[in-house]
Amino acid sequence: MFKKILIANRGEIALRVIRACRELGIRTVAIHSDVDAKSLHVRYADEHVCVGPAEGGLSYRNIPNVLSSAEITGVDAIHPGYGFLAENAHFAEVCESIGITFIGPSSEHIALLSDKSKARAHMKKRGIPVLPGSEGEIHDLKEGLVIAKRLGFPVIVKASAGGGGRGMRVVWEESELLQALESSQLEAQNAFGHGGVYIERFFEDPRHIEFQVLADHYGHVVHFHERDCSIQRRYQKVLEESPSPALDDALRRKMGQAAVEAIKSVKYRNAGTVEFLLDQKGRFYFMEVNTRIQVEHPVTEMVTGIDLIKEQIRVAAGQELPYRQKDIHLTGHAIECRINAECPDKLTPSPGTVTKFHLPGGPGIRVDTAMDINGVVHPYYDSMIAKLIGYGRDRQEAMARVRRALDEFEIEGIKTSIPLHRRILDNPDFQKGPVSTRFLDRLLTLHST
Amino acid sequence: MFKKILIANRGEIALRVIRACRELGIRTVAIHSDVDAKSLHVRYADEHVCVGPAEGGLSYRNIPNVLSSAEITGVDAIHPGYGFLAENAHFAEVCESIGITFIGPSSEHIALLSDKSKARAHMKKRGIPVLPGSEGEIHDLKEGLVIAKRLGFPVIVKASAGGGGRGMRVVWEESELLQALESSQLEAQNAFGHGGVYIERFFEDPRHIEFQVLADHYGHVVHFHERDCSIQRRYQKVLEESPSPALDDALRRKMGQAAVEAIKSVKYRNAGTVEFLLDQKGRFYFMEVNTRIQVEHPVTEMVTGIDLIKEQIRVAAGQELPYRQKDIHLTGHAIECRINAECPDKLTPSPGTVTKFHLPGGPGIRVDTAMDINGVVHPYYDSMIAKLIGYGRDRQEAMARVRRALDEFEIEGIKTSIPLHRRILDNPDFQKGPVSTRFLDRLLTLHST
Amino acid sequence: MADSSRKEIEDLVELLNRYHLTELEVEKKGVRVRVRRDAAPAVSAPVAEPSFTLEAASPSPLLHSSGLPADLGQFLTVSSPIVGTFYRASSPDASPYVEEGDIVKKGQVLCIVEAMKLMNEIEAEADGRIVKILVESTTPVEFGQPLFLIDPQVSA
Amino acid sequence: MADSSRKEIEDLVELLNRYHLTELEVEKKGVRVRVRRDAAPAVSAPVAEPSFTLEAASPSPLLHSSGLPADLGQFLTVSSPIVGTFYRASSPDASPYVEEGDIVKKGQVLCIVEAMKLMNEIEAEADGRIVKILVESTTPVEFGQPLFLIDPQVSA
Repeated sequence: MFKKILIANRGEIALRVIRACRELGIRTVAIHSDVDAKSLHVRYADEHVCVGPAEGGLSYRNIPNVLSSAEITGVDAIHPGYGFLAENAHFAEVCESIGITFIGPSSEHIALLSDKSKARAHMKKRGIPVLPGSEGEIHDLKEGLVIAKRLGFPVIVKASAGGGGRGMRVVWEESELLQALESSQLEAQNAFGHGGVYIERFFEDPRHIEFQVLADHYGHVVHFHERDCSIQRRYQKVLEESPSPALDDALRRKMGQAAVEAIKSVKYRNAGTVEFLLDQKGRFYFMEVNTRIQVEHPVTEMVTGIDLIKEQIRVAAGQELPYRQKDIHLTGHAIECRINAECPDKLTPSPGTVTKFHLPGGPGIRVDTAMDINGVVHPYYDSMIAKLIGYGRDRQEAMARVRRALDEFEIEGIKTSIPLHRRILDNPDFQKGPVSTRFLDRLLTLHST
Repeated sequence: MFKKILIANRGEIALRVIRACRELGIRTVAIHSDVDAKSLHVRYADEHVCVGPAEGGLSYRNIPNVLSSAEITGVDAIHPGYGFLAENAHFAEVCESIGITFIGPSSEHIALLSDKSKARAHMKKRGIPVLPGSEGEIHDLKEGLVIAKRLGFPVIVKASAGGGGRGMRVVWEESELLQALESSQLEAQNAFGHGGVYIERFFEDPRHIEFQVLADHYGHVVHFHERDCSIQRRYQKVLEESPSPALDDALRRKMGQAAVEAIKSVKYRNAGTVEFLLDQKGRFYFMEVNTRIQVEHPVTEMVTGIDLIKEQIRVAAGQELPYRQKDIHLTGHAIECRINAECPDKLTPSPGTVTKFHLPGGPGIRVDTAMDINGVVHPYYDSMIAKLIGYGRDRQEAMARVRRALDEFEIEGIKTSIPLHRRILDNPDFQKGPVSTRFLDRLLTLHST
Repeated sequence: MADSSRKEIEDLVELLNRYHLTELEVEKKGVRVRVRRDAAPAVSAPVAEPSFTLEAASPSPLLHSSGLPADLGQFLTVSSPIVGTFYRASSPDASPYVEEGDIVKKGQVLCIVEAMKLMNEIEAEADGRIVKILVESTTPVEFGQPLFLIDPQVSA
Repeated sequence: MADSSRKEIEDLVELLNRYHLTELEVEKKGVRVRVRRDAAPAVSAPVAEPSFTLEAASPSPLLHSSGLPADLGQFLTVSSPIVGTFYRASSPDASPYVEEGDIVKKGQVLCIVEAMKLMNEIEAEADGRIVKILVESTTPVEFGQPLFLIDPQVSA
């Protein structure tokens, strides 16, 4: 097992990894930018190194300084968390080359799976259902029309280099296709410097279902069932839960098998997430593999009782998985609310100093946060300041616990997304069961008109 | 179901009940003494009534004021928590007479079971093993000698009216018995105004094992397995865990059956705890029934996934238990540390104002507390300010999590028992497994010499 | 207590402060103000912030500064010693025990606080004039809640 | 940073304060001290509390108040722009680039910070005299850690 691990991250995930290390008896090194010198992840680490000024590119993403920190502190391994360097194949490669274990998949896996068209082609070849669409980019209207007709309208035009919803156009009928192709290409060219677009079938009310997987170095792969991440605002996950109210046991088994197959087919190792789109008819399609631990991993930990960060570390240290698929059980229900520092109902972040920070507690409540009273929300970083996770025997109890914990959670000095979560939990459609990825945007549109 | 519940308590247990009520959609009324006006249990209740000055006897134990508060706020039920009026048969009786549900057993059950000699006689008649000893009080040396010889030395002389260790004498051989009887009688007479004593077999290294039970109004009784409360300091519980490292499945089943039988034999209802003494040879003896929810109930909630306070409320409202014994499973391991405001290694309380209160968090950690920054520890009440509960897949993980959470828990302005808990968790004997109720006193004696 | 009543109590506190109370402690959002004047006569002031939150309770007609005599620091507060329901009269048909402006004797019954069907008579602790009745009849009251202001310097 | 080093930095701060810095902000355990003197020249002071906790790091021989010239406010701090290991010489056998008391020119190499097997030369940002070398050779340094104090008013 490792003796000392450097955590190449900040905020709640850095603290999460420190907690796992403490429980395993492993020493920790925190890195931090100069403005983060007093952060909790620094306070709770055994050692800490300042790696640069506030901007992430000059500090947390600064590969030479991060690796120098690892060298001068003599760590065996680096945990990248999520974001920053977590899916940087080059960083993983350099770690490998200097003999420091990157706690995650190999650099080759990151490279393969971060190229979405490559990953899609690979999975399709293996017989895993992928979203129906064009094979590569579309070059003219005629080509687009053939594919769109084959798929059936509505279709969606997407930028190859896209992200965050930009360069996307939904096309409801044939006559709209030309304009959609042109405006999408133009927007993509302006936004990403590459105007290539492709076409996929458009699903009006899809659900975002993802499976947590873990693979050791000996070919063993298990999944930890699903997370439903359909509550999104402008393509950003807001609230996640496990199990999904949209799945029954048969579908859960089928999707779980597909997830394991996807992971096995690339000889993946360590933790990963296989994301699927689930349509209203219960058909699922592979979207992508996230080659990192995810923000929403705690809901899986709550319902399976397994500490995924500790498992990541054990697997990276070469330990064999101590269980098989049949040993992984879903018990109860968990819901996670991402608490962001932001003005409610808007997307604008709310940086500032936290003057009051009273955590909720009691049965079934877990809070993952590196925020504290007098803590500062910096404009340089992600605005998520806490994750509130509620666990109960069933969805009803999990909802009730999260709801009362939101009322207990008192944060002053900054605005937060707590009111948004109250609205979601008080919504009858959400309470009833499965909703689509468009649920929240519709709810907010209704509100603003 | 009830519409509104008054919580006749303060501190963490009052907040615990408020949380359960919120999750059930029941309105809450807090009562408080004048010095507690700003306590968290007051802040989080829907309504609150000041019932008297600081001293508990004039406020939280003031039956007329508590019941008037219930009347003027129009509640359906009263939850007594633990301590104060929780085991006051008269209070339960008055509640019954004015048509307010007392969330707990009937006044008759409280009366029967709070008289330890009656309860002992009752259980013995039913074939439940009780501690070997005299039938009632000992009046002279001759009578004592007969019994002591029958029991075999060592024996213990106890005051009938005793408590907290006073009036107790361990007798190792025949020649010591006379002096022990006399001094015990004298001490009991001085301390309690009643000099009656009796004799029991003395167990040198017993374990304190208790079973949580729940009975509805329809004759259904289930137990939620055991709690090991052997970590005590001068007869006060300090740290509790479930399951007990001293029990195997066969013994667990046997003791659980005895606990259910004890409860069924008196037609008990609502939550209760059957306490047993377990000797080094795996023999167990009924000690008493606690007719209330207990401080240490969270460890049972963690390993069974069942919210005992909500169950208490449901059962009191006349609902049938929705599960049977076979549905109650033990999963994982939980440890609770009672965090007291006290000077470490001493028993002296440490009242004052809390100037920093940083809660631990992350996976497997639950904190039940009504303390907060700027909160005041009053000298009038119990010194317990928080319960830190750690849950893990096994005892090893639970210990590791509690241990790291103790390091995260930052409290300033008062002294706490956190260092004491660190010492317990770092002790190899404790880490290895079962210890006796004398473990902690021995540990502290070693330290002080 | 309703917000409007709370506001009025704060006005009262301000006035008490102005008119030379022996001791006054106000704590709010971490700021504690403590005023003391040792030469003045002892006054029983409410010790804790009244925190009764019965939604059914209508705002008590607490005193307004405009209607107050100048020497407020001299007044005695009669507080409820128990939790119950405040009645100004012995029965719905009877006339109230006292009205504002009445001169009362020490030991005279001022009101009833009913608790558990028992009628508890609350008596004046000193001779004086009823300056203000702070709670409406049939209103629930908690321990320590101020009921009357009495001016002890005016006696029959 | 080891406790003894931290203590010395606090001494330094105290001195800087005594000798008329334009601005100084010290925050510790909720107490914030801010000192400002507008007439003095700008000085680059360490912005963040040095927080390096390498156990292996021996206490740096930071300046002692006794050895300091009076006009401390005038000094420039040369900080490490990267994370790495500080070397005063180009090789174990070579003599150090500079010694305390040396006069240096802007652009002159003062030390090496080695990171990932690369030797990064750190140069003087201004002409002046080396007043103090704050870190021992072969010691790890973090971003922003002060390495030298230079008195820019003394030049060759």
